[in-house]
Amino acid sequence: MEIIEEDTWVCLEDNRNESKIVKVSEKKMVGWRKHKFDIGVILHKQYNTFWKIDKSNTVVEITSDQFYDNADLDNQIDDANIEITKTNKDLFDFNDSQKLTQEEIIQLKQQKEGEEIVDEVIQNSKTFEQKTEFSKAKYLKRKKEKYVCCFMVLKTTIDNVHKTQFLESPQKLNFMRIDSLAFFMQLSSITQNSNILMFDNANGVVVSAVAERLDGEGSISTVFWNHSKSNLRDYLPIQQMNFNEEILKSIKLIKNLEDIEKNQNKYTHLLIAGEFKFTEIIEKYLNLIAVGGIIVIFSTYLEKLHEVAEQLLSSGLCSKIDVLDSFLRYHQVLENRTHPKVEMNAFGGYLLQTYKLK
Amino acid sequence: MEIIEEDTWVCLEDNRNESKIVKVSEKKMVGWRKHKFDIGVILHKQYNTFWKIDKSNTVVEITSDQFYDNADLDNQIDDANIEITKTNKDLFDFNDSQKLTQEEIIQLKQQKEGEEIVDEVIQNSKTFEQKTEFSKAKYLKRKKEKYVCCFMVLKTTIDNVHKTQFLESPQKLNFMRIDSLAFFMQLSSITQNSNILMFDNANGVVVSAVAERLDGEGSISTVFWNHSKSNLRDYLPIQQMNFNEEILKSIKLIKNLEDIEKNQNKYTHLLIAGEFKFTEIIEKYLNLIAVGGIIVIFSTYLEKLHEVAEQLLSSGLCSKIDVLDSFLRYHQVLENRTHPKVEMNAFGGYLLQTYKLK
Amino acid sequence: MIQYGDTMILFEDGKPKQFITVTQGQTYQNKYGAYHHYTFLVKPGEEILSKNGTGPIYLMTPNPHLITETVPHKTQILFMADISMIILKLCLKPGQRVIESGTGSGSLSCSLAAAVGHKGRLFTFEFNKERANNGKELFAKLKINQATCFWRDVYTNGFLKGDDVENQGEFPQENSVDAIFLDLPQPWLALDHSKKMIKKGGRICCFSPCIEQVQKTALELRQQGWKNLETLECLKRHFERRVKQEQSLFDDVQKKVCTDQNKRVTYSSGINQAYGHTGYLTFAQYI
Amino acid sequence: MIQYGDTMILFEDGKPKQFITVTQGQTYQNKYGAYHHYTFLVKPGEEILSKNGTGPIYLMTPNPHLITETVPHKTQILFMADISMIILKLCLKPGQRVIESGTGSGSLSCSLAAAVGHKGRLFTFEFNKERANNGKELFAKLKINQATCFWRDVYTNGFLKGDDVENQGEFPQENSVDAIFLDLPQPWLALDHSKKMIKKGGRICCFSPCIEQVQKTALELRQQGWKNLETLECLKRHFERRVKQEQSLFDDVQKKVCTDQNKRVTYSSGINQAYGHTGYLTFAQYI
Repeated sequence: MEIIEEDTWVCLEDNRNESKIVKVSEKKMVGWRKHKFDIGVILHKQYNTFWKIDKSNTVVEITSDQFYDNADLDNQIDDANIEITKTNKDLFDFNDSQKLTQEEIIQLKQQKEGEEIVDEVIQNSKTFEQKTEFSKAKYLKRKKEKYVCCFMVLKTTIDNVHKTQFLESPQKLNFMRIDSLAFFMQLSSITQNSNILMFDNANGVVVSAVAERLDGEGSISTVFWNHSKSNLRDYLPIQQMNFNEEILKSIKLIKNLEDIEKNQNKYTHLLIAGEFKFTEIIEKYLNLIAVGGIIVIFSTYLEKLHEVAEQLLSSGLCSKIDVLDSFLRYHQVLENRTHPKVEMNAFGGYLLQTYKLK
Repeated sequence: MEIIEEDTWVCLEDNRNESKIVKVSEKKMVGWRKHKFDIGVILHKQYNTFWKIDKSNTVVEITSDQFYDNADLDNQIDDANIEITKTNKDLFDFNDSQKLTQEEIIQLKQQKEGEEIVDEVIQNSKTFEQKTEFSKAKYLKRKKEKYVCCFMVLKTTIDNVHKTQFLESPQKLNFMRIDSLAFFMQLSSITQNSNILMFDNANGVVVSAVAERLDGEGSISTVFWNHSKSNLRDYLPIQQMNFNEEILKSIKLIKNLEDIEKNQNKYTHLLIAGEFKFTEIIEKYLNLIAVGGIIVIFSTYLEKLHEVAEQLLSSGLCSKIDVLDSFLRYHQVLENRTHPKVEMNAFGGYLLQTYKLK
Repeated sequence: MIQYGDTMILFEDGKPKQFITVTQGQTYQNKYGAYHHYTFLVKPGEEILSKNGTGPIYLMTPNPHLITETVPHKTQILFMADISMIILKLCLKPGQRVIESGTGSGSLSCSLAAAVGHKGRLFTFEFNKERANNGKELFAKLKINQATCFWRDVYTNGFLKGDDVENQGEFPQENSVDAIFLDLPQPWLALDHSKKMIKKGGRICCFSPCIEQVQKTALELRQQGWKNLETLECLKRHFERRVKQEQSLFDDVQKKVCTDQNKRVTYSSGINQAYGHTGYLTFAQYI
Repeated sequence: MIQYGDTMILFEDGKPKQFITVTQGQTYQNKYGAYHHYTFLVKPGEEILSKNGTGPIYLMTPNPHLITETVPHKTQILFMADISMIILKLCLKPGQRVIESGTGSGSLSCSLAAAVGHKGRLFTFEFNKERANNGKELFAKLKINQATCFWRDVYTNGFLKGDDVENQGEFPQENSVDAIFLDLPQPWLALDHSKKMIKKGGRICCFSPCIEQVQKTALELRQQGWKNLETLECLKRHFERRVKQEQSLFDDVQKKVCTDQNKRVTYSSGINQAYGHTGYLTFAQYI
């Protein structure tokens, strides 16, 4: 059983399916969902455990059943009696007439536990009793989700580091959706001893994914957009991955662009994640890429990829230039209520991949 | 009961879900699926009937059951015993080792009826007996689809006229997928007394859809790409719709571009379907569009729509310029085998819509 | 020219905002100030300024697409992508007769009514009384005379004229309608009634959010002998333009020389918020 | 430098065509002529010409992405979109231990093996004997030493070492694997066995083409107490460049003046052929 050690970053995933990544240490205060609590409590405990923030803002351990009782996540069997309603509209209808004012609810929050607030809110709903059993169950889950704050503690992974960053601000990651990151990695085909030249404008998330795969057995020369002022520590995702020294050492931060050319060996990969001036990079550095090397570029703009595709093609050094995007949708799989999820990220960006030949 | 009259265009939809649109008249020979047959046989018969081409190339009426017995269309209950196989691969595995050579099969075709050929082909399959019951049933349907030629007779509609043209050559319709056509119509909001200026580069399919909706109560000034040499009769889709005189009269073919400006009233709609030089059209004709008028443009190229969007915006005469595309997928809905269809048209084009304001 | 009594769609900040019935003596108020209704008696689409001379608004003639974007809805409604496919794949033409159930917000009803035109007829049935009344009001307000809205439980009572005296107006006859649209949680319970109403060659469409509903519907349609079944889904995605200044990596470092300083490029990008699902559309033909 | 005995991927006409094992004394023949294998002893990616000095081919080092595009497959295989998501969402890292069933063409196996690296292990099980042998040969040829392929019916026999003597090599231990991938028609029949093998915190992914399979799998996963279920589908679409000459409507008419004659514009357009469906991926975590 692995234990949460001092100064490790962990991912907290809450009953609304939102997440926060924090560094755990003794008496470390954390602010989340309008609570301020000491996350140090989970130190030396196991991963994959469940916790609740009680009314005194103390973090206490709960069972997984208690956690899921307060979550309307799709990974639960919803055992409410489903009456199929007379119109489809009701399936998505969660309107409520609430007698409590916003101020009263704020007051309640300061005095009571999440579950007690939910009780009060329900007692003060004018429409609750008129709802079908299905709607009632759904309403209850929603209110619990809102007023009860509990979370599970997971190890950080590229998946949840990306998710946390992306939920906060997709712009910071150049709108690179998780499937685009997955495609980026697969198209890059990183292997042992890869010698990578990388331009990352996605806050270090892509560098982290590459570094994890490389596992210290190779090197990544990394240029960030604001390369003059940056330090590896400035990129939160890299910290959050809890990399060992070996991996951290494989990430060479390029502060002076002239250092790119000082590399002894040719680069096996040229990877660009985000809005750089691609044609400029290709012009300057294509000659530093080894024959047989791999080039992968992610961009929000199809036009920019086609511009660079033209440049690569006319260089005569590349064939099979693929430009692609992807479609990703999550599904709700529940008895009698299976359908693609209504919320969707409809735009994930575009990718270009090619090989350098000679 | 409506009867197929002389010189009416009808849609033949076959047991492979392909279609052909033909004009029916006495002793009219038609070539399809390597058969040549007299379609005049269906004259004065009812719509929505089923027919087979027998070995002497005669068209004979069959029942709907006989038709569906030879079709592997998804609208049939597949009552084969489904053994779930040991690997998912077999669900899509239709390889066959056939003892008959291609020449032998061609000979067979000249001598025998479709069903008899299927029997021979099955007897000469080395792998047929090793197949699961499910695979056998599927194999049989596929062979019947291939060697038996039957069809149903439907009235022509915009849907099947588009489908027939699109199957033949998506390029001719500028890759305008059926949903883009549907969106185009909905965004155009054609009503009685609309006075439409239209540029159609989709072989008349879009003009037909607009004319059908207008139902003769308004006018459509239509410019085709090769406008100097064209005549309404040159556009097959317009003929295929069997329009009455009133509707045909509402379509004013512009042969001389100067006639566009001679219209007495302002146009209520500016509709452009396909690859014209949009900015040129807007520059020349935006002033001919009435205040409150609707502008809809379809293109294969997003860049072109954004170019014209910029132009419209800077004219100060348009607000709420929407640029959109759509995702369309068909599903197979069969017991224990429900999934989106594997074949997909992944690209349907882009649309722009806006209103002229003042 | 807009007249008193006309119901129009009000564009504010470049977007459709609400229905407005132009009424003598009334005033419309927004953040830009007040607008006398008598200033509304212009052509649709003409600029109307507030008393302060600011905040241009526009009154537009309601059309099916704008109605969908404007109609008040508390719950899930059918949006443009589904509506477009429904109209096209039901092969609606002017002069035809259509049944719809339920009416809901009336968003689809207006599009169906427009597709069959003033010579056609739309019979729309709604289980919820309040929504049925809303539908009636909407048709009256927008002068959609070809549409009639009935308050009824169609599972039990079907589409023919019955004992329910509150329902006024012309009912559809047996074997007389060209198309039927069902947005019901259990469409299979209304298929018997539908079969009674549909013409030979006519088409049906069932909208269902969940795949289990689609499976049951398809099974029942096949058992009843409907042909040419097709299930599809259609999603819409919007794009926006972004004007970017192309920045060189080298400019940034040296902070001295700055190449292409004024090079602004327009790019297009998808908007990442969109509906990932509304429902499945299942079409069939009665042959 | 390429050596005799290396298995490489041969690029012909700019596309990956097949695996080729560089062998002393052999010759490769295509439409451009003959190529002696001794001319293959260059760096990967270097141009190799036929004896006639035409038809440049290239030998590339096999990598997971190229293997997927090259591996011979008679049946449906897992493609890049699904593989990418599987690797990422199973959170695979170098050094981990993974179970796969079935092996199929080995296309996914190579990606899984690459993700766990030379310090990790892949145990892959295949029901079909021929495919199991193909898998073994593929791993040997490509020197993927961290992968072991077993011929076994996992519904009945699970993943632990058993009586089947034909299966050589190291088997996985109970509670020892970090991730499990199931591409089986009835994955729910292998979940009991999977639970036995998975570490606490480990992840599973089930691939199924049909939604009914997904429903049964999800039900069984929940009943067995797996957490954080997620079902998704991922499709890939390609784009191409088209160079167009912008033609004016007016040029065309008058056929005299031709404006912007040489204005060529590059546009990008989606390619309309694509897979509309491969399967659903269902992920869960064992907590």
